[in-house]
Amino acid sequence: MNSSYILRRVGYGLVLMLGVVVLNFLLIRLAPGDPAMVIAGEMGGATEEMLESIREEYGLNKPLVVQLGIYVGNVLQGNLGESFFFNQPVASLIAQRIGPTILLVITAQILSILIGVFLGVIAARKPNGVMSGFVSVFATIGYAVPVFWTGIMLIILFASVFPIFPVEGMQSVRLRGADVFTKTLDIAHHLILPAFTLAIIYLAQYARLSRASMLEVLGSDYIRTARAKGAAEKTVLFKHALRNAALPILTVAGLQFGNLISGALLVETVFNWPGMGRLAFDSILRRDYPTIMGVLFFASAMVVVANILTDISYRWADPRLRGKS
Amino acid sequence: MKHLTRLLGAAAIAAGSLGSVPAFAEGGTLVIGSTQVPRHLNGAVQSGIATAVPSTQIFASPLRYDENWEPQPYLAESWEVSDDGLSVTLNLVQNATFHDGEPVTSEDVAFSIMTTKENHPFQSMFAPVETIETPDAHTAVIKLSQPHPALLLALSPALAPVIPKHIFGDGQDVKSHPANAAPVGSGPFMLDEFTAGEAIILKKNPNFFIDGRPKLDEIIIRIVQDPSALLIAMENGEADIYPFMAGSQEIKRLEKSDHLTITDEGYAAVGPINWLAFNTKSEKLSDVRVRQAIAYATDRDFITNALHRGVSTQQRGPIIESSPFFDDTIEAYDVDLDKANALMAEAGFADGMELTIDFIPGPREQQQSVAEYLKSQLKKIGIDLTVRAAPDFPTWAGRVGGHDFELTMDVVFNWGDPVIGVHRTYLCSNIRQGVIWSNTQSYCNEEVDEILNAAAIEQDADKRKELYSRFQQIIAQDVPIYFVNATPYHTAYDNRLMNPPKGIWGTMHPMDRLEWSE
Amino acid sequence: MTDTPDYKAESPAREAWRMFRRNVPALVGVVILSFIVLATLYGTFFYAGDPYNVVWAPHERPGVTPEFPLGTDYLGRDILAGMLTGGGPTLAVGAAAAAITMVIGITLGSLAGFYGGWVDNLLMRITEFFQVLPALLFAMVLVTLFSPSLWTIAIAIGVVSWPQTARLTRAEFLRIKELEYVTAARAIGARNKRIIWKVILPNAMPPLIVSATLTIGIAILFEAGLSFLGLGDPNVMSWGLMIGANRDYILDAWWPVTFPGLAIFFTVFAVSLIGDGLNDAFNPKLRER
Amino acid sequence: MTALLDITDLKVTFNTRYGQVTALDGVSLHVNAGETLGVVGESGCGKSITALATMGLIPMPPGRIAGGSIRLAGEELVGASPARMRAMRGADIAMIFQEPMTSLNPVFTVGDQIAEAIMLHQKVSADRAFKDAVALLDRVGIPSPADRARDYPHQLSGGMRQRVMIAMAVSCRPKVLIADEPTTALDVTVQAQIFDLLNEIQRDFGAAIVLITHDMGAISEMADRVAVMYAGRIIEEATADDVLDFPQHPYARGLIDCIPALGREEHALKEIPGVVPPLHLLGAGCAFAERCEHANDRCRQEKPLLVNHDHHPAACHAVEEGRI
Repeated sequence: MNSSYILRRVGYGLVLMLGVVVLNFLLIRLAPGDPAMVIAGEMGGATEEMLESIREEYGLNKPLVVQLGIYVGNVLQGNLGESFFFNQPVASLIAQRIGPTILLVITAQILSILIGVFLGVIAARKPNGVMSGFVSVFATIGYAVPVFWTGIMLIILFASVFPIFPVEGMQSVRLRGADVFTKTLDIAHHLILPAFTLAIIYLAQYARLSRASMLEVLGSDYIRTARAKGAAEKTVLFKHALRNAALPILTVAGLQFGNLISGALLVETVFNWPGMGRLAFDSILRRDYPTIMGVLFFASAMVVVANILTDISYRWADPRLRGKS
Repeated sequence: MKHLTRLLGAAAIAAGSLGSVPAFAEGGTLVIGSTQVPRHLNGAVQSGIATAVPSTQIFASPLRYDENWEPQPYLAESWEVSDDGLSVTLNLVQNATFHDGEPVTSEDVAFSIMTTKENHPFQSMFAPVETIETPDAHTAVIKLSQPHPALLLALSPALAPVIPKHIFGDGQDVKSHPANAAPVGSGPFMLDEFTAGEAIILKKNPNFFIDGRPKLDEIIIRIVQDPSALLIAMENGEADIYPFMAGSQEIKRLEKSDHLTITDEGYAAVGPINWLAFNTKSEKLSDVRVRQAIAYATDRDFITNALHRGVSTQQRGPIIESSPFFDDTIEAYDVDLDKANALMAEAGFADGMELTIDFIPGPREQQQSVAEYLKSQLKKIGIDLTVRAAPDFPTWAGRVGGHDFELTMDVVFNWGDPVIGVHRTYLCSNIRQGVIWSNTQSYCNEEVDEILNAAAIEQDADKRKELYSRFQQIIAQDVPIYFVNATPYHTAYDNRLMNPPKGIWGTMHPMDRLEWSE
Repeated sequence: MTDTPDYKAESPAREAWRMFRRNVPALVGVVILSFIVLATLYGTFFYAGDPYNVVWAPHERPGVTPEFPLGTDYLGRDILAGMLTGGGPTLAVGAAAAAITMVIGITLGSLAGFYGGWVDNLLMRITEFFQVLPALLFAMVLVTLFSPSLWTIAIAIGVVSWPQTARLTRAEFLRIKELEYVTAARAIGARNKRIIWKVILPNAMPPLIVSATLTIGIAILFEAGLSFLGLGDPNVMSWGLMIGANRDYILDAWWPVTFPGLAIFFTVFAVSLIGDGLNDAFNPKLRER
Repeated sequence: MTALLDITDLKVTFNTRYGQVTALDGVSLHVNAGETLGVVGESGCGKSITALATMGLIPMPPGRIAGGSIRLAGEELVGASPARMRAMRGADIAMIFQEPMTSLNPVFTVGDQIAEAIMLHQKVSADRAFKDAVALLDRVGIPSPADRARDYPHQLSGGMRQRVMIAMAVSCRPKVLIADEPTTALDVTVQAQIFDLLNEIQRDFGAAIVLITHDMGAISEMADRVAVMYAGRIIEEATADDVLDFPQHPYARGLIDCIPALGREEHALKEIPGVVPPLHLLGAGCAFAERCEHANDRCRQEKPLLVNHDHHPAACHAVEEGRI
C-alpha cells in the first residue's frame, strides 16, 4: 500500500472535517432564537443583565466571523466547548458515549454483512430458487420497515411475551462490581436486540446486493476458468466469486456507515442505549448547541474515518487499484 | 450462531439471577430510577427534582423535616428564633466534616445561604436575609430584614444545601462551577461517578456525622428517560424505587407487581399543581368573564377520572389541597356549560373566538393530553382552540416567559411554604419578562399583594391561615389560573425496603435511614 | 447466452412497460400503493371522524367497539381516523422531499457530468461533503433550527438526500455524453443547454426514475423517523407522529403504534416493489439472469 | 482405433424467454491423440457451446443436454457425476478461453491461479505447486517467470495472459485441450506466437487440440482436420487442406472467400451477406438458405443431412444435387 495515498486521503478527510466545523457553526448561529436566552432558561430564568453576562461569557456578542475563528481555533485544539445544559466539556460528554455508539454500530455492521452476504451467496447459487425469492422479499421488507418501529415491536415482544433479552440500557447496574467476563457477557446480552434491530435493514440490503453482485461475478469468464480447472463449487463460490463480489459490497458498506449512524440514533432512543445518538436527540430538545455541534462533528468524523478505511481496504482487496491514485 | 445464542442465554440466566439478588445482609445497593436529567448535582444554584434527589444525599443542610412538617436537627443540633422574628441562631454539630475531610463550619453555612440567595431561582426563600453572623465556628446567626416564617422550611436539605466554601468560594461563578458536577458535601453519601444524562453513583460516606448511618453502601440513580423502559426496569428488579411517577399507565401497571409497593406519600412539601394559566394581559383573556367561562366549561372530573384514570386528585385553588393553608370553601368552578355560554355571551363573544394553548413538555397525560382535551371541550362554548406544541422546554419557556401566549398548561410546585412556591405566581412585583415561573399571567391585584406581603411576615399561624384564605377567595374570583389537579406523584418501591422515603420531601431528603430488610 | 440475440425491435419505453406489466411483485406494489393513496384521499368520505377529538375511553382495543374498528389511543381518540388523516401528510412530505431531492441531485449531477473539469471537481467535493454528514442527524438539526412544518421537513430531507441522486446522474451523464448521438447533436451545432435537457437527460431517465421512486420510500421513512422523535409538525397528524405519541404506552397498548407502523411499512414496501419493477423493466438483461 | 474424444449426435437445448431453443442439433465430432481439430463458424453457430458441453460447463438450467454422447478415452461424460466431471476437468481435459483479459481472476496472482489448478488434481504442497507454476510460466515463454508469478493479471499484457491461460490449461498434462478462439483478442503478431506455442505444447505433451475459431487463417496454420459449424450443426468436415482448397458447402466457400490470402488474389474479398439467424427463428429448412445464392425450395423446406462425398462430408442439397 502506498503511504502517500493514505496521507493524501487523510488530509482530504481533515479538509472535509473543517468544512463540517464551519457548517455546524454557521447553521447554529444563523438559526432563529437567542442562545443566551436558552442558556438562561436552563439556569432557571434570566434578567437582561444575566443575558448580557452570558453573552459575554460565551462570546456571543462578538462579530460572527470572530466567533467562527474562535470556534475553529478551539476545535483544532480539541476543545469543543461546554454544554449549555450540563456545564461540562462537550468532549467529555461525547467521550462517555462514543464507545457504546461504536459498539452498537460496528456490531450491527458486522452482523448485517455476515448474515446478509451469506444469504446473498446462497441465493445467488440458484437465481430462481426459493432462497432467492426469500432474499428478495426479505430485502424489500427489511428496507421498508421503519427501524424505530421494529425496535418498539421487539420491545413489546421481549418485554412481556419472551422476557429473555433486556430491552433497555447497555448494562445491568447490579453488575457494577462483577468481573470483566460477566460484564462483557452482560453487555453482549443487552446488545442483542438493538444491534439486531439496526442490522435488519442493512442485512436485507447486503443480502440483495451480494446476490446481485454474485450473479454478476458468477457469469464472468474467470469463474468459468475456475470451473474449467476442476474447482469444487464451494471453492468457486466462496473463493473465486466472493472475493470479487465483495468489492461492491465493501463500497456500499463504506457508504452505509453514515446511514448506520442515523439509524443508531433512532435505535439508541428506542432502547435507551447510552450512546451519542441519544445525546444528540436530547441536546436537540434542550437546544444545547455546543453539544449538538460536537455530536455532529464526531459523527461526521466517524463517517470520514469509515470512508478512509473503506478506501484503503478496497485498494487492498482489489489489486487493480494498488499503486494508483 | 446457535452456540452464541446458547452462550448468551446462559449469561442471561446468570445475569438474571445476579440481578434478582437485591442486596447483602448489611448495606447493599439502592437503584433509583429517574426519568429526569439533572444538569448537575448542586441544589444550591439549581432548582428541580432531578438535581434535588442527588443533592440531598451529597449535601447536608441545617435542618430536616419529619412526616408531620416538624423541623428536626441535622447540621444544626439546635436552633432558636428570636421573639421579633428578625434573627435565627443555628448551633451546628461539632463533628461534621465534608467528604474531603474539612470540617463543616458556620462560615460554610453562611456562604451557602448567601450563595443560594444570590443564585437560586426561588428568590423569596432567602430574600429577607440580610447578613449571617458567625460568632464562632459552630454558631451562625441569620439576620432578617423582616420576620420570615418560611425560613425554617427553606433550611431543608432540598433548598439549603451546605456547600463547602473552600471549594465553591474560589471566585468562579457558582452557577457554572466545575465542582457542580463533582460536588463535595457533608451528607450521608458521596459522589463516586457521574455520567451526565446516564447515571449518578453515590457511595456511603463512612465519616457521616450521624453515627450508624447511612445504612446503605451505595445508591445508584439511573436515568431512563423513556417511562416504558423504566417500568420494565422496575418490573425486572433492575431498579428498586421509582419516585415522581405521574402517568396513570405507570401507576396502574406497577400496582400489579407483587414485589412493589405504590404510594402517593412523600410529596406533601412539593405541592405540585397542574394548572391552566391565562395571560390576563392578552386581548381576549383580559375580560374576567371569558376566563370564568373557560373555567366553567372545563370538566375537572373528566380529567382526573377519565383522562388520568383516577390516579390524580382535584385541585381547586392556588395552595395545594393537602396543605394546612388550603381553604376548601372557595368557588371550585364545577362544570356548567350553560353558565359558561352565558358568560361568553355577556362578554360579547356569543359567536365564539379563537385562542391558542401551549403546554409544558413533560408527562404527556398531565399536560398535552389536557390541552388536547380542552381543544375538543371548549368547542362547546364556541372557542376554537389551537394547540401550539413546543418541541422542547426552552421553546415553551421562551413563549411563556416572554408573555407570548394566551393559554398554557403548566405545572408549578408549592415548595412547602406558600412564600416559596405560591407568592411568586401572583405578586405584581414578580411580573418579570423572560423569567419562567414568575407571574407570567401578568396578574396584578394590589389587594392580593398586600395580603401576601402580610402573610409572609405573620408569625401567628392562625392569622397567617386567615390571610391565605382571603387570598384564595380573591384568586378564585379573578381566575388568573384555573386549577386542575394535583400532579399525582407516586413512588413505587421494592417491598423489602425499610423506611422508604415518605416524608414531606420524599426522595428529596437524605436517605440515611433506608435499609434492606434482608 | 450469446446464442440468443434479441431480434425483436421495440421502443425502450414500450418494452419496459411490457416487462413491468408482467412483473407480479411490481403489480402487487401498485395495488397496495393505490389502495393507500385512495384511502388517504377519499377515506374520510366513508369514515368521517376528527382524529383530534376525544371520542371514547382511552385505549379501547381494536375490534371491541364497532364504531372504532382500530381502537382508540391514550386520549381516547379514534385510531382509524388518525390513520386516514395521517397518511396524507406522510405521503405528501415523501413526494415533496423526493421531488426536492431529484431537482437538486439532477441539476448538480448533470452539470458535473456534462461539463467535467473544475465544475465536476467542485460539485463532487460538495457532494462528498454532504455525504459525510449523517443524514438523519443533519435533518434533525435543520428541522429544529427552522421550526418543524411539512415544508421544512420536506426541505430538510431533500437537503440531506440529494448526493446519491447527484452521483447517479453524473455517472449517467458521463456514460451517455460519449455516445454517438450526443456527438451527432454536437456536430449539428446544438447548444449545451439543449444537449443537456433534450438529448442526454431523456436517455438518463430510466435509472433516475427508479431512483426517484426509491427516494420517495426513503423520504417517508425519514419523515416517520423525525415525527417519531417528536420533531415533526406537531399540528399535523401523521403516522410517525402517532407512533411517537403513543410510544410511552406500548406496554399497555400495542395497537396505537402497530397500525401506523404497518401503514408506513406497506407504503414503503409498495413503493420499493414498484421501484424494483421499474428497475427490472428498464434493465431486461438483469432480469434474464 | 477409437478417437480420444468422440462426440456423437450431441443435442443441447436452452430455455429462453422465447421458449426452448436447440443450440446444438446433432453434432458429431472426434479428435485423435496428437491431432488438432479445427472447428470453424461465425459467432453464435454453437462452437463454444460444443466446447462447454464437452467440459461439462453448460449452465443447467437453462441449458440441457438433450441427447447424444461425449466420450473421452472411452468414458462417457454425458450424465457423469459432477464429482467425476470435476476430477476430469483441468486434469484430462482442459480449456483455453477466448478472452485472456477477463478469464483470469483479477484478485489473485497468476502464479496462485496456476498453482491452484495443480493442487486441485495433484497431491502437492502449496510451495511445490507454486514452483511448478513458475516452471510452467517459463515453459510458455514468459520472461522472469518467478517475478511474473507474483503479478496480478492486470499487470500483464494480453499475450502474456493468454500464455498464463495456456500454462494453467496444460499444468496437469491434459489429454484434450480445447482452445476457444485463443487469439481473437490479441494482436496479429502475438497470435502467431500463441499458435507456435500451442504447436510446441502439443509436440511436448502429445495432447489432442480442439481449436475453435472463426479465423480460417488460424485453421490453415494449426489444424489437421476441420469441422465447419452453422446454426448448431456440422455442415462440412474434412482435412484442413480439403476444406481450404475445395470447400463444398456454400457457407464454407463463403468463409474461405473471406480470407485475404496470397494466391487467391483473383477473387475480390467477399463477405457473406446477412447474419446467423437467431435459433428460435429457425425453420424447417436449411438454416443457411436465407443467405445462400444457391438456395431453392427444397433448401427452404428440408434440412440437408451430412452426406459423404469423397471423404469430404457436407450438408447441402446443392452440393448433393451437383448444382455447385
